Amino acid sequence: MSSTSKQMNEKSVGAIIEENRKNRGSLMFIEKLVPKLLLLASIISVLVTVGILYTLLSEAFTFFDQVNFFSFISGTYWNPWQGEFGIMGLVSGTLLITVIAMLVAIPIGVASAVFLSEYASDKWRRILKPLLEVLAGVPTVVYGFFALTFVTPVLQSIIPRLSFFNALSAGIVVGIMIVPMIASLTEDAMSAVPNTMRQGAMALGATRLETTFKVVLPASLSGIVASFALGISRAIGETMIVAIAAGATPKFTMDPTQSIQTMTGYIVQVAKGDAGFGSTIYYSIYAVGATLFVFTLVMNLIAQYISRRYREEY
Amino acid sequence: MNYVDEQTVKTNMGKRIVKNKIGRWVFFFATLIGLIFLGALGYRILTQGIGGLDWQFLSGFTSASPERAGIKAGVIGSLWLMAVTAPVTIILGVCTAIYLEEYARQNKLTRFIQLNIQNLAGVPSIVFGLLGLTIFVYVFNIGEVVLAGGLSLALLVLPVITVSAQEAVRSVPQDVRQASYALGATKWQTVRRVVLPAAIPGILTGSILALSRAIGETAPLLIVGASTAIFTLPGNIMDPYTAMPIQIFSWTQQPQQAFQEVASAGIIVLLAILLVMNSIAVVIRNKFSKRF
Amino acid sequence: ACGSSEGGDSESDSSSEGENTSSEEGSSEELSGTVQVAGSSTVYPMAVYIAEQYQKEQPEVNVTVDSIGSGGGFKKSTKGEIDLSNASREIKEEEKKIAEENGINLHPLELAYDGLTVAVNPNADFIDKLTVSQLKEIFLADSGKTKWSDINSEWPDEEIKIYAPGHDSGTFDYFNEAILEENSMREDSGVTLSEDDNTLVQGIKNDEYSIGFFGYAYYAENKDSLKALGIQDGEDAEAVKPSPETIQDGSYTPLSRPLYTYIVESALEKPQVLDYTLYTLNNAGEAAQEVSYVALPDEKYQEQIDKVKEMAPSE
Amino acid sequence: MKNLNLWYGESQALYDINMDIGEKEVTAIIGPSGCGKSTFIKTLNRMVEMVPVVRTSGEIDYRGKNIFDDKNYPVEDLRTKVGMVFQNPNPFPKSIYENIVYGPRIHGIKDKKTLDAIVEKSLKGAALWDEVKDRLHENAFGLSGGQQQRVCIARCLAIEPDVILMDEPTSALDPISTAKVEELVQELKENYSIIIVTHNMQQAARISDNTAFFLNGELVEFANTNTLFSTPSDKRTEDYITGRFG
Amino acid sequence: MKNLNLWYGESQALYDINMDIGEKEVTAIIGPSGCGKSTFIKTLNRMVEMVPVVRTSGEIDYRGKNIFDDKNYPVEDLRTKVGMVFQNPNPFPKSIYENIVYGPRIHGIKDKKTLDAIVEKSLKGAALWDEVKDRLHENAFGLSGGQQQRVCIARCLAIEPDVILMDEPTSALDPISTAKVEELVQELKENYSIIIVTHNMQQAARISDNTAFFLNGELVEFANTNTLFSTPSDKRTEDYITGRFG
Ligand SMILES: Nc1ncnc2c1ncn2[C@@H]1O[C@H](COP(=O)(O)OP(=O)(O)OP(=O)(O)O)[C@@H](O)[C@H]1O
Ligand SMILES: Nc1ncnc2c1ncn2[C@@H]1O[C@H](COP(=O)(O)OP(=O)(O)OP(=O)(O)O)[C@@H](O)[C@H]1O
Ligand SMILES: [Mg+2]
Ligand SMILES: [Mg+2]
Ligand SMILES: O=P([O-])([O-])[O-]
Repeated sequence: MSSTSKQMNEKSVGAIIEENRKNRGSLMFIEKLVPKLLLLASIISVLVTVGILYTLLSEAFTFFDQVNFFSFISGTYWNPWQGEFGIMGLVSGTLLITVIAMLVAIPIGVASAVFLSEYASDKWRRILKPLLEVLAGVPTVVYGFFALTFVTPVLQSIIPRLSFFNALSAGIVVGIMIVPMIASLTEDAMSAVPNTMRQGAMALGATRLETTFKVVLPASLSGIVASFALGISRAIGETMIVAIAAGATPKFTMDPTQSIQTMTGYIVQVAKGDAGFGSTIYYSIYAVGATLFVFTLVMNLIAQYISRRYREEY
Repeated sequence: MNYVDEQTVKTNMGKRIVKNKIGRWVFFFATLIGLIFLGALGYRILTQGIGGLDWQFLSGFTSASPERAGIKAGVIGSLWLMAVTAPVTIILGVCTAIYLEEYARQNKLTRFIQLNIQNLAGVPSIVFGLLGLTIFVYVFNIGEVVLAGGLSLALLVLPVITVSAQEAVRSVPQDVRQASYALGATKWQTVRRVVLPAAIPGILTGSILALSRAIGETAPLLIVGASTAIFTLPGNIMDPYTAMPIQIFSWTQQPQQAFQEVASAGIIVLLAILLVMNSIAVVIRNKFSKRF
Repeated sequence: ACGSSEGGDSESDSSSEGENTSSEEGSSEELSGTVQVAGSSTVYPMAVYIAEQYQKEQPEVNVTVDSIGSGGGFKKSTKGEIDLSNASREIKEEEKKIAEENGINLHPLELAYDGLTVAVNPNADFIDKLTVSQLKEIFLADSGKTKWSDINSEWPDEEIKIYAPGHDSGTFDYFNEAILEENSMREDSGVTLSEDDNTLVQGIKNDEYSIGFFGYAYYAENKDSLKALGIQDGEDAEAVKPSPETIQDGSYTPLSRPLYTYIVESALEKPQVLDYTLYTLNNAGEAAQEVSYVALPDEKYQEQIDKVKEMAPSE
Repeated sequence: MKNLNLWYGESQALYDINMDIGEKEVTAIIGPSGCGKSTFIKTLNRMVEMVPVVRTSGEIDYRGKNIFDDKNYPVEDLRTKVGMVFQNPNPFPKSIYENIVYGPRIHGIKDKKTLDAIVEKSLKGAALWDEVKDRLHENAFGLSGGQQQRVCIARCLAIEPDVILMDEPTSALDPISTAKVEELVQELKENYSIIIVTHNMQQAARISDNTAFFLNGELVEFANTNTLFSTPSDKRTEDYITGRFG
Repeated sequence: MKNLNLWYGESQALYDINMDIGEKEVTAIIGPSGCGKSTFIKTLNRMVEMVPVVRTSGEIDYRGKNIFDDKNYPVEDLRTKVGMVFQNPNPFPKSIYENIVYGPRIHGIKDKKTLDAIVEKSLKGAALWDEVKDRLHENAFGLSGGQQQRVCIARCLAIEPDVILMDEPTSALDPISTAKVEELVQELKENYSIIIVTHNMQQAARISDNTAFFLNGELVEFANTNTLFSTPSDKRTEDYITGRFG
């Protein structure tokens, strides 16, 4: 039995293959079908964007039937329950958070990147880098809780007039959350600078510091700036930290000790469970969402433009 | 004739060297700030939450009283969400990655899809919440159930998974593709039997990291209507649900001081789960990194 | 059957009878399905307590409770999106109209009494009580008084920081009606509005010159870190602090109020909703005490139980 | 094959190649680096078309069919008949067994017995059976370079092609593995036509029946190996084999 | 320099080098690839220490000071005195002007007039002034390879070092640029001591006064260039310069 089967094989593998080839129609059909299915899957990500635009715009248009567009974009007083929809009242809160966050994230992020890429030995790098990455993986609700129950009390002991909900604490924590992102993108940009460039400077008697500031950083500037743009976009879109720790008082102010409200904070406040269809306030979260989307989109596009346009060529 | 004055150079030298030393320490401490922060966060949450972390907490539902409150509904709810999110997003992400890396020609459409994915990655998560609320909860009328939450999270992490799957597929050497073609394999056979299996560790690693992001997301779930107090576990994807971060968030909103400790205990559980997920990802990455 | 026996039993004999009958009806058939409860944050602690207890009776019924403010609850119940809508005020005319348009009938059930509590930072030694008119001055939008010294010249020359419930909140509406007589409240940068009562509690606790108000339960949970003010209803009246006694005997005015849950009548067709509603009424007294509200007289619960049974479609 | 021309984008890599390759013989292709050897051999199973900018003209007839004629001769069919072994061993990241049965499987053979038989036969054919028969289910990456290369050869044998193309199959191997593979080539020519690219003239002389010398994309000379090495008819061939350039 | 030894981690790259290098002379370093030429020359300004695993022993005295003595002789100081030009031109991605003034600036020269003067002088010194004087503020990356290399030389001259180290400065350049740089070296030796690594023995013969021959990390022979090339005293040197190996 086995010998016959073996014999069969010996004369047949080629023949079987020949045989099978005849009914290959289905195989060829799959071959044609698969790319179309895959294309379909990729189109879905485009559809997501379309969905976002559709959602935000259609509801926002309804909103603008009820609220004047220009008073929306230019108004500084946001009090939806009194029919006051001046988005600048929220935008200022968002910007305040973003500014504070970037004041924290840029120096710490860049300094960490400089240390890791220019000063740290391999050993230190291997320890510090994953630790910094852990910082990026902490859920924002945890950061928010920490901001409110730890950072704010600490800050209050330094600045007594700090109100309990304030932009400062939330902004700082948002900044810390962004540090790993800026650090790793900046480090990528810096390590793309060829070593010969560093050697050129060091051979002239430059110290590490001078080499870093006068040669490496300028040469990797576009990558670094792109990372700032992405960081800003993250700060603008950050939600839980500000919803928990920054308060819920829309306010056109740049005073970080005050309670404020950001665009994201407002959306959460309104949408939390009771975003019933219908009212002007319900539609307003989409108008705010659209504004938020535009802000972050612009920052993302700037980041992409910079890193494409000024991709370093050595 | 000499423009470079020996003496100034000499005097400057000392200052410059000191500056360099200072710089070194400044950068070092700046790096530490992030870590100190991390340490404070860890310490704070551990000391505040460890006391509340017992079996009762792990196996109980939330409650009006902090002593009885537990995170079971959150953990199981999060798992249910992942049961929706993971297959949807991994299938879509991997298909997109294969299309872009293996099939797509360099044309306008491809570039557009690629650009689109990059931009989606930067859209704030709360906007995905609005998307989910409108499309899933209202337009498709699914309601505030696991399916709606899971799909919203799936769309949220889709760009992340797509990009990492693209990298994984790209890192499969051309060599083995050629070997397959040389045996008379068709393109799809090659992709399915050679490229995909070889890319799977990379895809898995990326997916786990993306899912661990999804599992910590709060804002979109708040918007698509996860419940805060729920006393049964979802039995299918059309049931109402809660999730770990939502549960934690709702505890932080309770006025009793003791609930802050409950929230901390919840955070410990969440972080522990994230840690496990990340470790799995790292193990997979290390185990398979030396393959080619 | 009844889990914690300390509070409820003695003073709710008749209701525990009622409970027995109803739970017999209920548990004879293992119920399943969902019951969605949402609305007032004031009622929330009670509602969670009830849901939590109920789960022991009917583990297969999926009860969710969300704290989204009375207004938030009505937004959903008037569209039939939920089954029970907790409220710390009565339904408004506009809301009724929406419900009618949607063919929804909402029926109020009283659950307990609450004394809306006005609280300040415990370190605010200068203040112990306020008259209703002072309260009005503090909270009124166009009173022009934003400092403590504007109210009473002996008080500190500091900005008043206000922490008040948000617009979806019944507490906000009730305060507006009872104190401000429907004039609008201050909403400038000194005011934090939030649906989350913890935000208010934490705010007042940490800001020395702050004032705010919320349901009594939230004060009761934080007696150490808040100071409740006595309210003087009229120039010559006695200042009364909120407490279960003063709320019950009606001396804490004008801020005592009933707490409700509004049942969507059509939802009673679902056996689990009916069962849950009856269970709620049977246990509201116990739940109220558990979270420091004041229970209604037992007859009142029984009346409502009968009413609900009447409304329920005959089986 | 007739008037084969091939371009990478604008630059032509093969010029008017005409040659006839015999069955069951070993044909060696030699020539300096960049002369088009790899390009040529990859044209024979149309692997060269994986570079998107490639254009070809001319004809290659295999058993009476033009291999460029997509309609009548699907490229997958061609590649089933014309196997290939690459410069660097490129086993799949799977077990040895899975490596070998990959080809038969994609061609629709599912029967476990048949597959087992194929594995044994192919590995024996590649002179590897004795070394690996006890570890068929270990990952092929665990083998030495020479063993990996023989797995690749076995993988190629498993679908029983008529022709085997080899592009510098030993250049990544140590001398002992090289000797083994050379020996194998000698055995294989009993059943297969083999075309082998090599940098190593000694190797070409040792194992091939005919040799083709390429230079700058042209076929300079194609003759019996002995003839070509002893009495090259072209000056350039002579220069090359005496080490004057390359 | 005395008993210079150098290790990369475990493997020793330089063995017991002893030599004296004269002032205002051109010293060429020749030797086969991998013999340690680059390592040696980089040791002279301690650039070799940028590789973290490097260890050195022995002494290099420069004008009476041991350059390894960090306390008394900061490495930045050393590098100010001992300039270096690399194999591949590595201008900074800045304007030509900025490239040249980089060195003076870090050494604290801020006066615009002085800087202008330095730029002119250095570029003249690097025989580049005429070619670029009208485009000083253009990016140095826009220059040809040879021009870039001369910018690097000018950059090095700007801080007026005593010694200039050059590691195969012409190997990346075309013949014309190479000739220019060689010419320049001849001029520079009027004012500077130059140590130049080269693969090209003709170049060493053409431009250097003394030549050192390295082999496997050892200094085999160090002598007057003419002597070394005409009558090498070591067999290995002879083998090397007659092309017997390497
Ligand atoms: N993918 C490609 N795109 C463009 N040109 C290519 C490509 N591959 C090869 N070439 C060019 O085609 C010519 C022939 O290359 P080929 O690889 O066939 O040479 P070879 O003889 O195999 O060299 P070697 O001995 O180094 O393998 C070379 O000039 C090469 O630059
Ligand atoms: N960074 C390094 N780490 C470890 N070993 C190194 C390193 N750089 C060089 N080596 C080793 O040191 C030895 C000398 O290298 P070096 O670069 O000095 O040679 P070279 O004479 O300059 O060669 P070439 O002419 O190719 O430039 C070599 O064996 C090399 O492998
Ligand atoms: Mg080749
Ligand atoms: Mg070298
Ligand atoms: O949350 P409320 O009870 O104030 O509606």
